[in-house]
Amino acid sequence: MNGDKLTRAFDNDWIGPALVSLVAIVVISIFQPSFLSPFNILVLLSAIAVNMLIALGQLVIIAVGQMNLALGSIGGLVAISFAAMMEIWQLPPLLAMCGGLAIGVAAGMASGYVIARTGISAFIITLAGLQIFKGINLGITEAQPFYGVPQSVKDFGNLAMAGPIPWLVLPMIVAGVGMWAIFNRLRIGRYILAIGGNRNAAELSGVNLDTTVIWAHALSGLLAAGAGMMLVARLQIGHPAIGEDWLISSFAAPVIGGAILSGGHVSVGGTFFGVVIIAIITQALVLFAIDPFVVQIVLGAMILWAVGINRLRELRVARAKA
Amino acid sequence: MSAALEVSHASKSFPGVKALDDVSLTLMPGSIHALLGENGAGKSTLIKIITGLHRPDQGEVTLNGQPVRFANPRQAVSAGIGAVHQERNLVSRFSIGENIMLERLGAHALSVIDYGKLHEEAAKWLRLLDLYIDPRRPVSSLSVAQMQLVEIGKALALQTRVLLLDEPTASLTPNETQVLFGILRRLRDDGVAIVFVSHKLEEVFGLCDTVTVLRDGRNACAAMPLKELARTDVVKMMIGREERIAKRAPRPRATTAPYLQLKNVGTAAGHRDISLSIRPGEIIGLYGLVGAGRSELAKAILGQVRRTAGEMLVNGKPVAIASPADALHRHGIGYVSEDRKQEGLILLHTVLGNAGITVWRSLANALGFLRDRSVIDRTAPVLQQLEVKTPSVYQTIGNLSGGNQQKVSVAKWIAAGVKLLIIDEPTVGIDIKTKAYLHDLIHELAERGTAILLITSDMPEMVDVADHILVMSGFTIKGEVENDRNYERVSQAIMSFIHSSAAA
Amino acid sequence: MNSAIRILALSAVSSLLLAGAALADPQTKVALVPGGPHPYFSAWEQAGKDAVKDFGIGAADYRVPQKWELSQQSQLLESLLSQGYNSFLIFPGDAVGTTPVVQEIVENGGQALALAGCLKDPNPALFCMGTDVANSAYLGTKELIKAMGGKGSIAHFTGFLVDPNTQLRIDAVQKAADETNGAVKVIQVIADIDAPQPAEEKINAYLAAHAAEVDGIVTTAWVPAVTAANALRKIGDKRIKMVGIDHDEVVLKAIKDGYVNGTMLQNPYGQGYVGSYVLDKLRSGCTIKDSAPWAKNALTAKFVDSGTVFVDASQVDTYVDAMRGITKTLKENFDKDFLACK
Amino acid sequence: MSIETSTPAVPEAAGGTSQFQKILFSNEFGLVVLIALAFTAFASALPGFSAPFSLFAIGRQIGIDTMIGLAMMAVIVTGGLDLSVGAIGVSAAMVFGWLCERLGLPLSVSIPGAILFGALLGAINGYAVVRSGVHSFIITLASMSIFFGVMIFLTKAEAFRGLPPEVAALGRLKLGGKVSALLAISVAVCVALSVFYRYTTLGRRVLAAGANPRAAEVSGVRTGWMFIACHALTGALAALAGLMVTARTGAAVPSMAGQLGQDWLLPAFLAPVLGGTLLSGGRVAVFGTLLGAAFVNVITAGLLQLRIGEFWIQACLGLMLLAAVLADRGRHVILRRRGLV
Repeated sequence: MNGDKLTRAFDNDWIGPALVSLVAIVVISIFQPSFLSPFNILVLLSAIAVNMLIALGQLVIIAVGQMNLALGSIGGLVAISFAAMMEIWQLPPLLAMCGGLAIGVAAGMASGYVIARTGISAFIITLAGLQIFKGINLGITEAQPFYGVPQSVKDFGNLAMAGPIPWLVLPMIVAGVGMWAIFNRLRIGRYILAIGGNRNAAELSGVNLDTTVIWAHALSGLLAAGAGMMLVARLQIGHPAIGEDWLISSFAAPVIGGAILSGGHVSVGGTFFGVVIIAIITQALVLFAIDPFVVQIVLGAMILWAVGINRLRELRVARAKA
Repeated sequence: MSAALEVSHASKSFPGVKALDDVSLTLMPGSIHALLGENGAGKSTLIKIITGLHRPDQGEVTLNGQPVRFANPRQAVSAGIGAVHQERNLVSRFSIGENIMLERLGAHALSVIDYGKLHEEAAKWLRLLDLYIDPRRPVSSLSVAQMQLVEIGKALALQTRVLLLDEPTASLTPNETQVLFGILRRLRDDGVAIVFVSHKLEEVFGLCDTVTVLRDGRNACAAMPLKELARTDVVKMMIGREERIAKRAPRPRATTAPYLQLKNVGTAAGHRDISLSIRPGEIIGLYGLVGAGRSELAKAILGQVRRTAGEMLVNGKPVAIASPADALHRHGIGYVSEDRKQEGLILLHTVLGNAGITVWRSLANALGFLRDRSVIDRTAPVLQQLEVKTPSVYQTIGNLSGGNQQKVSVAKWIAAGVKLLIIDEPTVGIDIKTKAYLHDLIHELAERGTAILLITSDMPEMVDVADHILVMSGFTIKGEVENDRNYERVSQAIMSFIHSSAAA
Repeated sequence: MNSAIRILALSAVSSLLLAGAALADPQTKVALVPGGPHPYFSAWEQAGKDAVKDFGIGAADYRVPQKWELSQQSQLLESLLSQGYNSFLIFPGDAVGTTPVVQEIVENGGQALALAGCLKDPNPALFCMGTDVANSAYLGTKELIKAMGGKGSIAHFTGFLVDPNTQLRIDAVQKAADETNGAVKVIQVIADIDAPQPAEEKINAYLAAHAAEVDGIVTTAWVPAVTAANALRKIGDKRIKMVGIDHDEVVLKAIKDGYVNGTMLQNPYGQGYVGSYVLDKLRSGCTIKDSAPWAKNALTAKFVDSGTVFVDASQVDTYVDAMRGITKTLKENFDKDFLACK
Repeated sequence: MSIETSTPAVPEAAGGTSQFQKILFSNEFGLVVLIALAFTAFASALPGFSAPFSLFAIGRQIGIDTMIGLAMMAVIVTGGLDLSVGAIGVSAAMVFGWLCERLGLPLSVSIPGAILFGALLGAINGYAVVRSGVHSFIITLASMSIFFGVMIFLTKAEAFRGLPPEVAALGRLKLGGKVSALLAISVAVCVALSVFYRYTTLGRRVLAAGANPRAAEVSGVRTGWMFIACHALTGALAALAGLMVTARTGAAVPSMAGQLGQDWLLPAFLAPVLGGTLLSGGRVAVFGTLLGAAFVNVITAGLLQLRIGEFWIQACLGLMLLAAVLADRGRHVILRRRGLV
């Protein structure tokens, strides 16, 4: 196909964050040469792999013009269920994984269904969902982690596939390519973006709003489940606290990657480099022994900065057309 | 052959107002049918019925002879009734082709989209509309005219046989309008039935075959061929002749110093060289059709629209009003909004809460405390004088009739003792009795020395109430008419100003 | 309708009067309450059950707050007091923040002692029993320095800053290093990582960058010990020496495989078992001797060391006997020196 | 009515029946019944539940949750929300600790200082929301992590433990032998707020701006400043809540509201929404928030003491929030059907 298809595939949102992460890598490796050591790359890529699924989980909800506060607690619930299935019911890892993904999708569909049917703002429903799923998590684990994670799962979470590339990168690639395909090639992805872009136009064009919103939340649940189980593998423990700190980074990466919060425009590539930037900054702060909580300040500032830029871009487009 | 679309004896009423009363419209295939009518004539309600947003209380809608009942707009679209509204119904970040083919992206949720075939198919429709643009381009990069054509293309792709265009030429350049008309004529020849809704009479006469005019929710005429009508006949039908000729004597032009003066004012909304002055006790009328820029001018006076040129004087002193709060508390200027539900009132709150909103600040004691008692003392006399019928001042205002609501939205400014009151379309959707009552009230206010700027497109109301009339069109003042209450003369003078400007 | 409201109000008041007397329960009911969910305290549950079996205590229940959060622990303690528990073994969520709720327990006829972590004086607890964390950290660092051949640089991974013991451990490790007057330096202290996710991120990130400059690792908190042991196994060259803490099977296995030189055992089981015993005794007539030989630490003047022992590869299979031995001597000391019973 | 004219005067008070009926179906009455039922049920099942200490402890927690609920209510009035309530509360408490301990200022200075600091942070949120036009969810999501991050960075996550003894004493203070001083403070603030919303011009203008910003703006209300005032009030009330938690624990601890202050999100929404505050803005239920907090805490205390309910409390509270929100939607639909909204 001609050039147009190419430019459309690589929308220009990812170029900015890509450059920033490149510069960051170069600068840091100058001050700290061990930044590029194989072991460090392994650790960095593992963090990026997990956070990419978390960011994609929020991205698919931002695309439909909503927000998902329950992302973390769905991830946590799936994490402990995954570990429990392996420890208590002695299920083989693959079967437990399918069980985990099913739980994630079910939880996502439940909140999607309530949001779609009642028309109540996604914020409040997913806030209630956050508490309910976290409550179920605590009810099952009574705040005690599950230790019975089989060695095969532990290896998947920590060993390298080739050189410094960890196995965890596999699910990231599958999820990244999968979501890119959904957003750019599958009908459900275009319908999700259509609702986010112009809800009324979508409705008039025969897009079934309710089912599409439920689909979006199901995908979000699936991705949260994936991230939760990847963390169980990496931490080698089914810990009830998994997912508690996902909220901020799940918004920061997509927004840095050029996603429009009112919905309708997302960039999987941009989100990936958003995740890379956050991972680099988090690690840099540890390397330079800066207070770890500075990350929170930086993330908050980056959200405001990215939102501000998107807002300016919208105003410029609006003014150009008026 | 049977009518493509027929609305027969439709009636529709909302709480407090009867929007449509026994209205009919027949639309023959292969014809362009104009739908005309002033604000509040029920035009928008009829459009909503045709496009399936509302259902008529009585009467029925038939499509190609069969009666239909649309639960939602989607059903109307799939039944072949396409519509191009003012607000764009396109997904701006999608490509042109994808917008056109949004209906048929794929059989089921997970089907892969073949963009090659999709854009080829879309290009076919674009060529039909002489729009030679790459269908891959995102809609956000198009001009308004091009977007409109894409929407028409989208309707055609859905095998639309009935196409409704609502004010399509509002933001088009003259030659873009001609391009659009050429396409509409070609569609008409292909047998598509088109409903053309516009305020520009010269466009209607240039393009349409038949016309339906609505006034006060009823048919002024139904599907009359335009060939048999002159422009003035249509205008007469639109603005109607009020039997009750004004009984008020014309009032001599007051000679006191003007309270508000605008000197060749220009605004960001597009006003150019606006000059007017309003004296205390005087009622200045601002007549114009929808889109003439009258409400925007009012907003400019209140500081909600940025003033880019000229000067504004209050009591002879130049002022810069930053916000409605500034206008009210510093200069005593009030504004009765045309959009009662959104901008006029707070439906959730009580009558007292709405009537007193403008006086809270002045009634509060040093500490900012304020008891209902002092608010009631200030507002009850005004509510009583306006005969507002409400079970109590604590009644939620949303439960009151349209007429009573409008009385309260005027009462709050009277209670505030404003020196200049701008009233925008005061009697839209109001019953006849209350309408007459409001006219008397406006006169009474003027008698008591309040300067009034009356914005309306209801000709009889203008002639009955205003002392001096400014005619506005296309964001500029076209001319002034002294009001000697002679309906015939004054309405002709106004009409000539409006049409002269349009033709120029 | 009004009458219905009146009936409801009356029934509420009457139940109030009726239940007033529930609190004075003759039987000893002990509650073992940690600061939040953490593997270290799981031994308390078994200790409580054994104490009930061995000493015929009314009840000795292990109750865990849902989160490592001060108000959660306070809310649980208040609830337990209302449920009729009259004796409390508490790991303070905060050296000062837990004092008010202990004050309320004492004011309402209960008794409490700080376990495995101390409250800052003055405080209403009877006394504080736990590992002499400073001494344990000091001994552990000494062992590490010995294993490192007396020179090099140490990284210290420790627990929550909110945990009263953390600061004591940081100072103790620094003291041990200073005694080598320069030969051994503490080049990095990473705190606030006593949970799997932060531990994983911070320790791996640090080792990834600084493994070359580090010769020895001392960990004075359960989870960092496990994560560091796994990290050293991943690096695999056994160059970096490490002394861990507590008895997680990952750490013990790493000791066997030679990746970790040894671990400083604490005695959570003994703390829970002997603590329940002492509280039961105090409710059945015994009192604390004025001449009790209290030890002292940075937080409190009434401290009892529940014992610590360094376990290296040789004793790693027999560490359970060592712990049981310490518990037995601890109980005997209490009977002999601390309790005066009629 | 002084002016005797022919037309009938507009009656002021509503007719007899509808006034009582209004109370009967009001949210507050429903909560009172629920609280009474739950209390008697738990009191009969659990001997220790209605003991003086238990009531005191529940009362104190009600006081704290009410204050957190009031803080969120003050911004829900504008139709927006504030995720940084917890972060502001903790930051204000740490500033209080810094003023008392590090600078040694008397309580009479450090308490108002902390509250003003909270109001300042709230005002910053408000200004950012009004100026940027971006939804308050995103602005306060970002400010949540910025405020918390800066606080932790400056305090090095160290708690202030050397506070004057009066602070911890206040936390344990029993007024009249049974009622916790913190609950009394919250009730007093409720009274003040209901007077504010009902009897001051600022309060009425805030309600008007929240119910219909465009109509209020055209009627001479500076809606921009009203929203900033609401966010500032939220900040001040959050600071007060932070001080109450500090009084309860006797120390200003950075983790009092959990990671980034997110632990406060549930009580912050649960109490006002249960109490009848409309999420779409324009209507407050001040005492409803108090009753909402009371209902939540009676249930929580009961489940905690029932042993079986211990770990299922959070799930139960989540379901309660969902039920309250569905009820709020139901109420909204009724209002719309009667053309009120």
